[in-house]
Amino acid sequence: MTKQMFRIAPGFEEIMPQEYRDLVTHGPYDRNVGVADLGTFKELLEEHPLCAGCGLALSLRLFLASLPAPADTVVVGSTGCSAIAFPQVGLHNIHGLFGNQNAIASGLKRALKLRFPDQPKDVVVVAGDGATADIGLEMVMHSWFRGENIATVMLDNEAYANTGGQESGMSPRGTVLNMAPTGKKFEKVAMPEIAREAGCAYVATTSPLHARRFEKAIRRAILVARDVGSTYVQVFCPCPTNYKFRPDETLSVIRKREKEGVFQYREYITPQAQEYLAAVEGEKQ
Amino acid sequence: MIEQRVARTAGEVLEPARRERRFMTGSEAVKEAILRSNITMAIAYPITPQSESMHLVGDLYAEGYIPDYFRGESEFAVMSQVAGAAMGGVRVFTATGGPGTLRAFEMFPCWAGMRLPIVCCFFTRGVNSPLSIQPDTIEMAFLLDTGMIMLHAEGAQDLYDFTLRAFAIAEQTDVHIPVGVFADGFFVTHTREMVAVGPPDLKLPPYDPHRSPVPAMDMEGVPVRHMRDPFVMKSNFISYAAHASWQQEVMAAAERSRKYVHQYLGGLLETEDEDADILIMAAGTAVSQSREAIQLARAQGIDVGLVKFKCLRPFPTEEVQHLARRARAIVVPEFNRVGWLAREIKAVVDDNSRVVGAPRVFGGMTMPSEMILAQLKACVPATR
Amino acid sequence: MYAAAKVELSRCTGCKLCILACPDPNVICFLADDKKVKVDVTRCKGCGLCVAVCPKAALALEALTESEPART
Amino acid sequence: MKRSLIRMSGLGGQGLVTAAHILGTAATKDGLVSTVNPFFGAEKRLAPAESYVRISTEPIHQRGEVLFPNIIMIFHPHVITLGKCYTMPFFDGLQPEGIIIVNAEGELGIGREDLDKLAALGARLYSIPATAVAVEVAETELATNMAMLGALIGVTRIVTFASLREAVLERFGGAKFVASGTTAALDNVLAAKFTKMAQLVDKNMAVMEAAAEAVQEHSLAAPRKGGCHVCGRQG
Repeated sequence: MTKQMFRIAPGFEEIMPQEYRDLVTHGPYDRNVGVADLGTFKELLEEHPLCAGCGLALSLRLFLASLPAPADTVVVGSTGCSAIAFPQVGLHNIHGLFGNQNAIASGLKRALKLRFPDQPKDVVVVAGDGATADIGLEMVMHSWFRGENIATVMLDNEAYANTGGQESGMSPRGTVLNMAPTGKKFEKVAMPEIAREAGCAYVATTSPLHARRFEKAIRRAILVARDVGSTYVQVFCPCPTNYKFRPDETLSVIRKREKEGVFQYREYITPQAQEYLAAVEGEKQ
Repeated sequence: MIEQRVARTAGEVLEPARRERRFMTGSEAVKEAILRSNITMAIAYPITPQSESMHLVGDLYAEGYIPDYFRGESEFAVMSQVAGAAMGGVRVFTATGGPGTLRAFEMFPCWAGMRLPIVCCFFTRGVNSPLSIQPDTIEMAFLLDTGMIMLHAEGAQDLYDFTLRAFAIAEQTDVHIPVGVFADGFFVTHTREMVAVGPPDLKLPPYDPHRSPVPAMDMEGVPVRHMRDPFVMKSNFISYAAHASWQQEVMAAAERSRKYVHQYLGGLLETEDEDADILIMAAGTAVSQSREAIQLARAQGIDVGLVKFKCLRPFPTEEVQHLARRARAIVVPEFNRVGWLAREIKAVVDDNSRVVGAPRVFGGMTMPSEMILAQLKACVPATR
Repeated sequence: MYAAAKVELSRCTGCKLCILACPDPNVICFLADDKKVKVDVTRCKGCGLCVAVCPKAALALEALTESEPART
Repeated sequence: MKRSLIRMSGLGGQGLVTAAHILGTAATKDGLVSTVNPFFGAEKRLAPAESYVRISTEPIHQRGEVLFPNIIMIFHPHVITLGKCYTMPFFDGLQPEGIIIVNAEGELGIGREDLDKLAALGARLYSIPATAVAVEVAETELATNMAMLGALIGVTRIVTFASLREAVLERFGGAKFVASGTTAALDNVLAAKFTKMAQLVDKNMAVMEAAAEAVQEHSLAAPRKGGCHVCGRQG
């Protein structure tokens, strides 16, 4: 996309909403901005209805600021809290159904590859833990088996938050949630390991606590997906509403897990992806 | 691989100057249609009695006629994948049937709501437990209200023509909703008959995403608040009103397709002796069985005509009302237990006690013409 | 009764940690000339994450009053 | 209008689908109208399978199973003896003066009661040791279906040998044929047996011609010695 596309026709500036004008005058398209520049440009996400202190919302903000080419990025989402925020995102984004996000993204990416062979169009899946590890796992894994050129980002808030806090495959063992009234009986689904075994070229776990590290994982995942193969980033972003902590504790909850060693930052890169990243990251510097 | 030329108009492919007659199965007729359809992608998943058709589409990919083709992981996934591809702005094709249709079901209303001009063949078969792989059109009852246009092929010739023409109907700017092309499993897919096909070196003009009433999801257009269901995540009057009007718009798109169904299929239905005392109204294989029954009935002096439904959505309401006005009885033979076609007809005609929802055959049985004849005979005393 | 974050400008060093901790977009902006941050109180949901991360205790949650300036 | 409605009953793997395809193709090459369709369950070898061929001088509309055939071809004795068939008994629906051709060596396994019913219909019953002919002439029992077709021609001359030859060539001659996975696997076995396509076609034609000669009619009349099996009266 060129910025020309959404420029306001002369004479119509007055009737366009302020948010749109802001996006045109100082939005992130075609500008090399990142999370370090947050606060200095108009973000792609407009006011969203997610809860105060939402770790997922914070992750979405950081995610959108991390995109290597926002003007050519299409996001495929799924049912869940992130789907409530996505109608307010200044990108083409698709809400298909619950769980089929990686299937839709597979078809979309292939179509865009055929239509725009010389112009990278980044197709990124952003979905919750329920959509990724439970109801959509089959389609997530098969997109990886096929090596689709898409990045999959799981916003792991460890529950079905949008429907009122039910246990998901990513809830920690023992957690008492709706539909797990005596506590969850099994461990978090080992998604990073599954991703690696399923053939992902790049796998990372991260959290919004460390914004720069978060940005690096997202950028790497998207770049590797462009040319090497499927990639996966798992973002730990706790939910104050359903885990019943104060909204200002979201980041300290992550820090606590980090200290306990329960949550770890990990990165797995195939040699081919490593080589690719060395080339593109070297280019940048 | 035959060097293909893009036709100047769709009509060159849909109504070719010359046709070649070949002895082929319904599955092969699908292949022949897809060969001339200029699709960009096809995605497949096996299910009897559909599998052969998508094997053959796969062969077209291997030969270089289709740029991309793969096997998805389930029907739900495949229907999602073709949706993704269609949103990406390309012409796509897939096929399924029976349990596959039901497994994928959640996507069909989405296709319509997303205004995707996907063409999908449905090769009908039994879906209920106990398991059957045999012909049964019950899945069509479930699909009647998904928003898609529904065409029902009688035989392999229809299947070839309808599949090609489905693209022309689906992709009209004022329509732009999915078209399901239905054919009875085995009776059509596995039956070999003569089919007249156009020249293989000519294909449809390509799909133009810029003529779509909703933009392709390719970040080549204005991105702000750009979602196909933009307001439903809000809880206010305007969001409900937007959702409601969107649904009406999808229904209106189907209504607007009528003129194209007339243009490309010559009407939503076809008739033979429409002024007869008794009318058989049928779709799919039931039409074929009825044709034989009518010959037998006429030999016995029974005055019977035939109404063949080619298009079930939109439903030819006015046409049926007009045709029914003089008929003393309307016999509706069906290959399913629920009698959805009889239901549809009863809902629109005056004095619907004239509508006989029989015979009905299901569970993989065939429908002998004699069975329809018996039903026609039973109508005679009442009509004299 | 709503609360929003307020900045005590004299304490703000412009480290931007609050901007990276806020779950809502376009709430806290960075004033490049002053090297300080500014909160758009009409967008702030009052979660307090910025307050929690501020190393200089330059942010605090305050109740919004009726006379709060309308968003421009 | 002359119309032949043919029902082939046998077991999966015997080549009924292929036989029906070749017969229907040959009919169209003779300028007749034909439709062909198979009917089977979740396909596997040795399960019941049927194929239907309709041949006419006029358009054919009716689809699906042939319920009222005038020709029935039984590819395997189990159709009769074990009821591996979609109709019970195997000749259910046979039209008056219909024809039955059974692949059998020796006894056909048809009970007296059924023979009487066939006699009442004015049916003609034939047998052909199709598998034996196939093994003898083509050295493979996979040509049983060809022998069955040969027997049919021997009895009815429904299509010409010239058209059959063309149809066989088309079917095995490399043109892509839509076959189920199992049939495709059998095709490969065949291809390995006959390195040259022409040889395969010749062998198939030889099987058909031999079978056309070997087909034998069976009398449906009750054996004289026992007299009428219902009333016991002699003569």
